[in-house]
Amino acid sequence: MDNILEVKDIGKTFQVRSLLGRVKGGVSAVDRVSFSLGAQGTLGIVGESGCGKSTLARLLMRLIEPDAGEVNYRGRNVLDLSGASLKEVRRQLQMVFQNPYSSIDPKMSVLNNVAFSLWANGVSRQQARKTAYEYLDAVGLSRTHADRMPGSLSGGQRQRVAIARALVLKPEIVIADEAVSALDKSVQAQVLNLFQDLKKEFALSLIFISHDLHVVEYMSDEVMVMYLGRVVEKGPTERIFNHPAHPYTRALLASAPSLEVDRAAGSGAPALSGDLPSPLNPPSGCRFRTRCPMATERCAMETPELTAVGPGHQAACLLLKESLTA
Amino acid sequence: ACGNGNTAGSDAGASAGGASSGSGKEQKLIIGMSAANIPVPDTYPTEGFEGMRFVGYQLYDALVNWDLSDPDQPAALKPGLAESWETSEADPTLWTFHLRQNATFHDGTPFNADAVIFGLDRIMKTDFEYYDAQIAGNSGSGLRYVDSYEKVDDFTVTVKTKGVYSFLLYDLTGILFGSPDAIKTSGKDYANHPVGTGPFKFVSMKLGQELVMAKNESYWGGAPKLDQVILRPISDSSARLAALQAGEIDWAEVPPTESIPQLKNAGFQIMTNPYPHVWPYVLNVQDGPWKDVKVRQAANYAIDREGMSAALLNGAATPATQPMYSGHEWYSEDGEPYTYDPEKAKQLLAEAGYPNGFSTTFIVPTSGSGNMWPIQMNEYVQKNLKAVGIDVKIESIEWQSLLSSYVQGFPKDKEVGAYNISLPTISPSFYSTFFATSAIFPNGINIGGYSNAELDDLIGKAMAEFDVVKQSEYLKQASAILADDAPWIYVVHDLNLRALSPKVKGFVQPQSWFADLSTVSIQ
Amino acid sequence: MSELLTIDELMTEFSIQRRSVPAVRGVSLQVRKGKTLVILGESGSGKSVMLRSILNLKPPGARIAGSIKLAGEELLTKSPREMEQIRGNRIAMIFQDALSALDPLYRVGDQIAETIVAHRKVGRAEAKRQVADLLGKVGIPSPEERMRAFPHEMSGGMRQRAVIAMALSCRPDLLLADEPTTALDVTIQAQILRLFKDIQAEYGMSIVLVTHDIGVAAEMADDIAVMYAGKIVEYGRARQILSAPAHPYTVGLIEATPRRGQKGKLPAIPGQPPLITAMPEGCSFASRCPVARESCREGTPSFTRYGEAHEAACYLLEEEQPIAQ
Amino acid sequence: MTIHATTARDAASLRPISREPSRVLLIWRAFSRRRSALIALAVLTVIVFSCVLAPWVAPYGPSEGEVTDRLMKIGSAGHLLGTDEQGRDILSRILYGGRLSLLSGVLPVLLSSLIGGALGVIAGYFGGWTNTVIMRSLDIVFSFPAILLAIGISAALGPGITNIIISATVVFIPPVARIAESAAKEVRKEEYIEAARSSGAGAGLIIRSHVFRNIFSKVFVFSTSQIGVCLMVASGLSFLGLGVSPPTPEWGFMLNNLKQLIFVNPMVTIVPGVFIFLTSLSLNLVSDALSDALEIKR
Amino acid sequence: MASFVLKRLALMIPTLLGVSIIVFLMLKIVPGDPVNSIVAPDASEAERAVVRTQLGLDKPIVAQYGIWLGRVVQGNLGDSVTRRLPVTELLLPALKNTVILTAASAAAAFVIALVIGVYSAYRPASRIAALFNGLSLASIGLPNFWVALILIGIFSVTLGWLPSSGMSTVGGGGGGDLIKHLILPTAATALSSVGVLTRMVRSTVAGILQQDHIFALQAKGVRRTTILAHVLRNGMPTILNVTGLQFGALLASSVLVETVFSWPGIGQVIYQAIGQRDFPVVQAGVLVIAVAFVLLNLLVDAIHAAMDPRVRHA
Ligand SMILES: Nc1ncnc2c1ncn2[C@@H]1O[C@H](COP(=O)(O)OP(=O)(O)OP(=O)(O)O)[C@@H](O)[C@H]1O
Ligand SMILES: Nc1ncnc2c1ncn2[C@@H]1O[C@H](COP(=O)(O)OP(=O)(O)OP(=O)(O)O)[C@@H](O)[C@H]1O
Ligand SMILES: [Mg+2]
Ligand SMILES: [Mg+2]
Repeated sequence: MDNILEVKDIGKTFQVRSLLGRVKGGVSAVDRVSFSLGAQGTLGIVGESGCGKSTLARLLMRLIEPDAGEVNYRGRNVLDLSGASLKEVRRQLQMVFQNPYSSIDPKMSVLNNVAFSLWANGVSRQQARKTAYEYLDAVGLSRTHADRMPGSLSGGQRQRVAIARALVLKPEIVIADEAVSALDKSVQAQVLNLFQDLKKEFALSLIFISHDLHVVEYMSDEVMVMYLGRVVEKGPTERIFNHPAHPYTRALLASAPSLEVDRAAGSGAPALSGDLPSPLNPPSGCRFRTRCPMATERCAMETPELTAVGPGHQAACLLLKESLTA
Repeated sequence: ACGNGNTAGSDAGASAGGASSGSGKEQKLIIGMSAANIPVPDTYPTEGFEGMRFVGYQLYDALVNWDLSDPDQPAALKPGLAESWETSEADPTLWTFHLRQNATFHDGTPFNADAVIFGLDRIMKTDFEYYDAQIAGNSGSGLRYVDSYEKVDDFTVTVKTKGVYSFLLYDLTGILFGSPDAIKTSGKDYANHPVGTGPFKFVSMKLGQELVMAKNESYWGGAPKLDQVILRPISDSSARLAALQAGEIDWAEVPPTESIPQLKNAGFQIMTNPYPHVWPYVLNVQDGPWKDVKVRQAANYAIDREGMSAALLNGAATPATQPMYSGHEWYSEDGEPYTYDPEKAKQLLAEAGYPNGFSTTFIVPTSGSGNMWPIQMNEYVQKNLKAVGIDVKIESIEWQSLLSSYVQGFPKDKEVGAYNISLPTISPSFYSTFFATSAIFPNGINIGGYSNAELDDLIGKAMAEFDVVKQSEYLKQASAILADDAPWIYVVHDLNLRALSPKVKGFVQPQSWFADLSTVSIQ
Repeated sequence: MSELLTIDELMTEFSIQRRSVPAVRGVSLQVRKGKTLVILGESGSGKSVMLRSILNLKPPGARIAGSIKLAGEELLTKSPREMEQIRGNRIAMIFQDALSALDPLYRVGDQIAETIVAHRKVGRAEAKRQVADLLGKVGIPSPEERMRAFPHEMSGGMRQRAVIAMALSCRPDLLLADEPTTALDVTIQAQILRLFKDIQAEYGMSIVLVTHDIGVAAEMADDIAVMYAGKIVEYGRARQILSAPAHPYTVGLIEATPRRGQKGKLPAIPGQPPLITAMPEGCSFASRCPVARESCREGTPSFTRYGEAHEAACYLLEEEQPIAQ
Repeated sequence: MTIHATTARDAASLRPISREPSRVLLIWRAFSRRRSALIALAVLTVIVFSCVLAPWVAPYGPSEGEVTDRLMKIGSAGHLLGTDEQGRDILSRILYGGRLSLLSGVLPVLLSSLIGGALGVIAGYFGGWTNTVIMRSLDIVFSFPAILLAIGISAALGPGITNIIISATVVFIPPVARIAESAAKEVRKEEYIEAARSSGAGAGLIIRSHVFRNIFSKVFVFSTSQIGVCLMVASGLSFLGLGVSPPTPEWGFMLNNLKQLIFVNPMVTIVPGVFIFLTSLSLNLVSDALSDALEIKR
Repeated sequence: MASFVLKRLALMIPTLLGVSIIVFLMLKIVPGDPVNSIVAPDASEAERAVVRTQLGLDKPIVAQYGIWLGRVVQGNLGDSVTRRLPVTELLLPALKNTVILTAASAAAAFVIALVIGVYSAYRPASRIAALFNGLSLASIGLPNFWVALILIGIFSVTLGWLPSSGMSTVGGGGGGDLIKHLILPTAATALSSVGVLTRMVRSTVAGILQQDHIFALQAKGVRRTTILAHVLRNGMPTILNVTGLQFGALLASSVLVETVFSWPGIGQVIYQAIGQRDFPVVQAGVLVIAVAFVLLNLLVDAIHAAMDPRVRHA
């Protein structure tokens, strides 16, 4: 499996300004994140709210400009491109957003919402509509839906429209940023199935962002766990879920409620105490140390790097290194 | 009955007029002015002629005053702070004024030649310590012909004019004298503590609200009957009417003409009298259709002056066919008698080569003192002219803008046939400023460019003539020419409408802009 | 009597565009003393409306009918004054979104004290002390300081703790919690759920917990009521429902949730729930039900009882047809 | 392309939703549920139509009449609403005058909505410096109380209906721009804008096809509510003598002319006032109902 | 809090500068020469030129602006051309009078709107609310100068209850007298604001009543008065904000009402000064009003910040 997307050390710090426009500080939203995405593979990204998942997605799309790093799509650094060639590459990366109520334009018909992407790329109105019909069909929306305004669609249907809109440009990579989080469980399953089907149908590579561990596990081949803008662990799904290396990953898994009737809350590893620290002023060293049940003094001094803990499996924890070297 | 009104505690009046709020005790007159603010009581008050009327001539005197006692003839000049004057036979440009010896300022300082020189220096001598540029700007035109002046003795002053100029006395009515002491001590603040020689003394003022004046017991012309005169600025005519009807004021300047019958019925006194003032259109006679005297006469024949005066203005104006009104000594019986004769107008137009009429633009004011009800009146004229084929487009602008634009002459970039402007005609210099060839724009404000050698000659003669009767004769002839030549469309003379509460007694409506409050009393 | 709260044929109608639209359509339930009832259902199924109806909280124009008995006392006939005495005192409520449930302009401590002062005859100082106690109890560090914070100055988990402290302030018999963890991250959710368990153990109160997350239900519930389109479709002991669901909807819901290690296709429930303004005839689930028949589109299925405390409303169960899993 | 994913079948079995009525019809339904709004709309329609059709429906010409017939009472034979100070039929003048009055109420709002809307959208969409420059400049204009600004502009440009329209337009730009700006800012945050950007659409296209559409109803509702206000500002300016040239009738101008008569012949004076009032009330009622129908909270 | 206000003040400076430039330029493009309102109509060009120089009108525009601004910053607003008084002496009393009238109107409008608005938000379906809604809409549609005249006609001329003009009885004064004179102008001025404010209060309060924390309050079992207090406090920033804007509108519309009631306020002074091309007065007057408006908004912001911790800490 060859990689079609290689991301190297990408980072973004948002400047926070005061009323008078002075820079008060920076939110390190994404910090030196690297990963690669195999052709037709699915990379799952999990993490708590505010850990930089969406920012990462937007950086890949160049919806916001990164401070550092590279995004290599089929060997070309997207960040170096501009103008027509950027537009060309951008078509290959499309995104499906979280909120079904804001992800499609409520004042445009369903069909035009989908066709818009094509107009923006210079396709004639007529042709765009025709193509849009086909894609709506592909996501399971009939012609009767096509002429309606989104107001009368349910959340699940809206997400289908959003997916159709992303696909209509024939991208190679689709980034789904919490695309099912807002949906009801019964509908969520429909959309997850749709993703699976379309992925095969269109030979897509998928970056699947979610805070729901079960969903990520179900969807992904590889998983990347983020905490406060940094990658703490990544590797094949099975390994991550069955042999989590990083204390944070373990805590996440333990916290997720399961369907096993008799498992009492927090009966696995101890649930994490405390809250996420402010990203404006992240902890020194290992960012997780303030909530880590095993943290030592060293964790405050040194920033852990990702190190291999198994085949294709890396984690960023000083304690692991110790246990490995020991 | 008025006589004992002055004495405090007249119990006879109290029972009779309980409702008239102790008028027997206090002689207080409240005047609703049409100005939006109270006039600043310096020696040249603000708010135009209304300021002069209610503040200037109440607080101050000029060397020469207006005689406002006879309602049956136009106000004449009478001695003011100067008891008498003469010009020398040898040098008609040298005037000698003999000052009144019994006049004192309200602050007790005497009035004398020094005060006159001080007052004149204040507006003539730019390097004088108390020179006041603004007062000078305001009164400048009154001293335009004055070349120099000099104190002869404590009560004699001489003035030298720049040429033979018999109109000087009229000009001097606008130069008022304040107490040099007061001006020196108050400095810039003088307007808040004005001191004159007039029949009333300044008491207090609240900007925008009221100005209170009190009787000057020791007025050289005899103390007025009123104890207090209070001025209130009420610019909106309906509001003035309401205040009068509600009893908040005793005297309302120009109430809505429409209210005359109603006010009369309610017992209010409606005061009207002709006075030297005219409401005309100043025509552009230099080019365009108005160059032709026939066209100008036609327009003058086309206007239904009676309809406007009687119906539209409810009798608050009289028809005007020349600058002066019938009854004024400068009015001429020989001038063209402009009746309402549309047929004749059409005929004249046809003769002039405009059988189908023409169109033109008039610039008119939207309001302004002396303009009465300008928009309505202009609409009326517009309709009259339209009836004979003259299609008038009215461009209405605000009064001050109109004045600004008037003195800049007729616009060059567009056709304007006339300016509608209301003008006082109290001084004979009126003839020279508006009609003399020498005053044609840009040398003066004869902006229409009217020129008539015969008229110029008559004006010259009048200016050099010191005999009032002969002078009037020249001016009368000038009036006749102005009627025949019709450089203006004469429309109406305003009648100086005012309404007085029934309890105001003794007021005589003079044939003048000004008003004598010293005879007024409250019953 | 082991039931603390008994709801019978509860019906809540809104007036939408001058039409009376029922959002809760005849719900009957019991809440056992000291136990947790979880109400499970999709968005819009009427969970929140039902919960608010228990406290007789309704927008203008809404109508509540049926019977709600708290320890035998009928609540629906009580006067507004009497209800004020019950709310926050005997029954407390926790709202879905802790941020919007707190008044942003008041200090958190003052908002908690408000409840105490409303129901207990205590002075300000005493109320303050109690607030600090409560905040400590729900696990907020340095409560003395934290009570002076404004809601926006607290993190999501902290706010939810504060809201819980507020609900506990009068030691209610019954705690109504409307999706108290939906807006929170999993790690925080785990903390809060544990807190619920701890306080229940300490205070012995009954809890009604609303959620759409079966995982949460599995962790928390003694009893479960599954709600669909304004009705309870299945009700019973948690263990029974989760291990052997009876109603096709419950079955679908459980299966549509991905489990650990699950691959392949998810058995999704097709379609979506009906709108309350356009309720179909018959069983409201019929149009999405994989085993529905023509007859399901008429009438209303009644409850069929399973064992000791498990019932479900489905025609097929009435006919004792096994439901294919 | 023929794909038949299984999920497509799932979706096909979605509960069929009957084809619902168009948006316009829905809005109309919600709107017409209010009786007051319907009445107001009817009144407005009658006023607007009879004014537009004045030459055909007015009993007299706008400047016809003899001064001898002046100030006839309301209900006089042949003069339903009486005659004015020149003896002209008031009803006819109201109808003719309505054309300018309505124009001076509608046109500035229309123009300011276009200009202010565009400025607001640009400021709101681009944010940053663009926003600062545009919005701060408008703040400056907004710092001048509206009527004063209008008086100032009218005084500067001279009287006349064109100048009233210009000054009223200037006066109404900042509030519209504010509405548009805040709406555009909101819209800017929506995910469909990001989606559009990621599909490669430029700012121009996004503004044209997404932003305008989505702020339209807010601006529209605000604007309709401003027509009444604008009518009043315009007539206020006319009232101060900054308006039309005679003999052209216009309501504020008529009111100004007849003002002198208010304590003499009040009924005649009241007519133009009543028309200004009726029109602006109807406009407000309509706009109010419209905003509810469009489900916009103000 | 103090730093909040200071920062806001700093942000106002560009706005104020812009305002001053507009004020200055506005008068420059007004046709008509201020000289004309000083000299006699028949004055010669030479006479005019003298006055023009005295007024500094012969300098280049930028220099005129610089000189003007420099003096303004020092509090010297110049002298009135036509009234020969320092502008401050003319404007400050007038401003005070306008503020009295405007504040009375704003306060009246605010109180009435609050009561009616809150009532109709609580009882949206009631007949009284519908009536109030109709009335407030109607009041928005009433031209206030026209209402002013009608009020005078009824209450002064016909009934004789209240004075028709001015702000004090001649020679009189005192609080009672002022209040008597205030009633009609206040009513005429406040009218349209009552409508706008009522509707705004209603929609704001209705919005707050929908919010979860109000439900939460109810669920806590606190008194209804306590809930009302929460509702009002939450609504107050919005309500005050709009009241502040209305205050500006009232300030502006005072021109019309002041004329009708001969209220010696700044509107009249400015209007008259525009007519007379009294540049210094117009410039200063408009500047003063604009600054007052900006400061008012600052005040509203400050109150908002004082009431809302989220804003304060932003
Ligand atoms: N435009 C921005 N300006 C400043 N800070 C930002 C901006 N966008 C995001 N952030 C901050 O960056 C951090 C990461 O945000 P991001 O939205 O990427 O998180 P996330 O993992 O997607 O969270 P969620 O699960 O809530 O969507 C957060 O602390 C957020 O506040
Ligand atoms: N005030 C109201 N007026 C009209 N309809 C309402 C009102 N409140 C709720 N509804 C409707 O009642 C139905 C049930 O709503 P409810 O909030 O109880 O759902 P829920 O099960 O709590 O959903 P969620 O999981 O999204 O919170 C919904 O269709 C909702 O639109
Ligand atoms: Mg995100
Ligand atoms: Mg809910």
